[in-house]
Amino acid sequence: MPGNCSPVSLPLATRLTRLLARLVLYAVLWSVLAGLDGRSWIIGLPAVSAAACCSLFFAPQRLCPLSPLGLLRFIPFFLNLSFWGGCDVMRRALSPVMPLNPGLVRYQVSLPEAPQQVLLLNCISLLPGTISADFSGQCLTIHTIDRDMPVWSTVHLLERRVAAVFGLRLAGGAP
Amino acid sequence: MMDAMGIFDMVLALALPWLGWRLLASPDLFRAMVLFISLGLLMALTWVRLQAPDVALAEAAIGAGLTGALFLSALRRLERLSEAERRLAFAGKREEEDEIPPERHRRAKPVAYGLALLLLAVFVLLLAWSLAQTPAGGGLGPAVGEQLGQSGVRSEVTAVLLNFRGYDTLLEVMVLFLAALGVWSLTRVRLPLQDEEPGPVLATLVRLLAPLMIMVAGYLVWIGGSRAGGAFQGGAVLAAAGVLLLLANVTVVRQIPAALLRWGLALGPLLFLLTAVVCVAAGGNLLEYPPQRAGAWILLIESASAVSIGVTLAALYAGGRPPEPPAQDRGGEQGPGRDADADAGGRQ
Amino acid sequence: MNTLLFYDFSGLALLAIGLHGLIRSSHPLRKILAANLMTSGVFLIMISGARGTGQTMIDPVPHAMVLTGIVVSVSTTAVALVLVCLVQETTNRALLWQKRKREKWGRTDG
Amino acid sequence: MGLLHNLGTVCILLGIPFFISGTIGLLRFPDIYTRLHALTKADNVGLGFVVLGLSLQADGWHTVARLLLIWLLVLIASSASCHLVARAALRKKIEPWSRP
Repeated sequence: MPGNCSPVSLPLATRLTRLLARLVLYAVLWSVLAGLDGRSWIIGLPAVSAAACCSLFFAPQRLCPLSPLGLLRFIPFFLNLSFWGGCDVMRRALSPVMPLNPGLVRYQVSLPEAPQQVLLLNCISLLPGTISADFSGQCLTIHTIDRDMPVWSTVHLLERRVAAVFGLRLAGGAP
Repeated sequence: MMDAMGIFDMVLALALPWLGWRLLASPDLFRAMVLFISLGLLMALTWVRLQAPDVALAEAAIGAGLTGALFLSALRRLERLSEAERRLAFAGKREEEDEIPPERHRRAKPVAYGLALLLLAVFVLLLAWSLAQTPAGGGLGPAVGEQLGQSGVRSEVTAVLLNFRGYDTLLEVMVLFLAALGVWSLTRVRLPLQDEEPGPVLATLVRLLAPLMIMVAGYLVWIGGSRAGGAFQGGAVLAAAGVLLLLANVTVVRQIPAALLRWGLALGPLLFLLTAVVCVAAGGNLLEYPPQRAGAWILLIESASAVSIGVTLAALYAGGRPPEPPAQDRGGEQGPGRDADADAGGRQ
Repeated sequence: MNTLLFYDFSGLALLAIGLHGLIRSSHPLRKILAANLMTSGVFLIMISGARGTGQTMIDPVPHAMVLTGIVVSVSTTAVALVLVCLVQETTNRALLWQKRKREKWGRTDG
Repeated sequence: MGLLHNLGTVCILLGIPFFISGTIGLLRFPDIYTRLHALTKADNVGLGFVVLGLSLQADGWHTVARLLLIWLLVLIASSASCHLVARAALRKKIEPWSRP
């Protein structure tokens, strides 16, 4: 939950680094939004610092470092899957007989931290044939549009990829 | 010209009243409100077609989004109340016959209907009359275009809002402030607004979006000087961030000191009023900025108003004054009244 | 020129429907919705007039007024909604429930 | 420039069928969950194509970055709201439709 933990207990150096990283990130974002006009920083500077402070305030206490290589490999994987997700829905919606066979599937998530889980949950909703419907404890309820699809193996593959984004290796195996 | 876009215009112009009719005729209030939100979005599309991008932004953010959220939360509150009442009735309390008898209702109908028709006819006549009175080729467009150079901004709408007709906007900010005062003096907000846990997805979404919304609000205020945007749109985005925080049941929101909220509420109106007074004191008219500094003044007022509008709209969504702090004793309770009085006194 | 007239009439129709609903509907929330429809209609007439008057130039004054109007209408709506909730709380009358029961057999304008 | 522009137009036109099929799915599908499928996925791909086409036609990195930001935000918002709607529906005990 955001805000439940205040970042007070972290050492000062870590907090400063995190603040600095956020300042740089939001400054880049501001220059994307407002262009390279120097005068825009009259508003930009307060906005960037407010956004950075707000973001730091809500940041989770434990760090979840990203792995750049994993992220780079995740993007094409995700784009490909979400494209096929769109095509799949288009086929079902336009076909006269509407091949639907929906149902609920449960899946045990082994990702440990909230940001990773949320990334998984959000990506599942864009995959072909699945949306994440509920999540409590480590148990994920998935609504699938076609029960004959290999839901479990797709989600498992996605989970390993998400873990790779955060530089983790999951112990893979059968359910 | 009249081909594709003309047909689009016609469909859009027909869809608006049709949606309005469906909305009022639907027996289910929840459905009516969803239809209202979609009507607001279609209105935003209409503003774009009518070359009013500023209005389109404001309509999409405030007219559709925020008003819809207000309606939905009010409906939820009413339903929760009536649920409690129903339980009470079933528990053995005899319900009283306080319903308006249907006969009286039916008898009142033709009168009301006739009155509506009469009012409508009068209005149509007035409108036709005033449209006929409008001088041909008139409008204030050319006049605004001429004076735009010395307004300090490059966007016509912002120039009208904050320079040429600044007193309108001043009064309007005051209306917003008064609305917040009214709501605050009526009830106290009951947090959390949601009964159930928000869940990790909503929590992460809020964490991600709240800083981005602050950035976008700043961008809208900045871009208001030259293109579509401004204090209202920026303030609406800030308010949306506030609504999101309230919905996600973030604990930080509950810990914001009430004094800070009050200052946020009053910042825009106070600064606006101060500017107006300073302008008069410097020998000009109300809100007649010095021409060289006009741009800076407008930017200052706009940023302050954006913050205030954001806080005000979020407070209106919360629907009451901040809850009592749990740790402190009654000292905090005296505060709001005194401060509000001071603000009201300062305005007169 | 034609398309402008569409929007004029559309705004007028919205206004009429809103007025009708404001008087005829029994539930306060529906009344507030109807009032919002009326303001939308007025805004539509104003903006469509702003485009119509000048052939080349848009009149920005009505745009600014409508912007102001949108904010004023949301604040009045908010106060009205809080008042409705308060009325229900203080009179302890299950407004929604009873009205809904009546609407089931009393509706003729749907 | 001309080639890129035409390529962009093709991409935008490619996006339209996705939007249309998403809307058709919204109207045809039987229950709230399957409708969420239609809305989230098809619209996301459609918007991706439109953003791709507009980026090909854009006149600088600046516009491209802004368009990508828009797409990313819509992606996050739509998938998150899809999850939230489905979650609320499940908690309200709305049974998913299943083929009889």
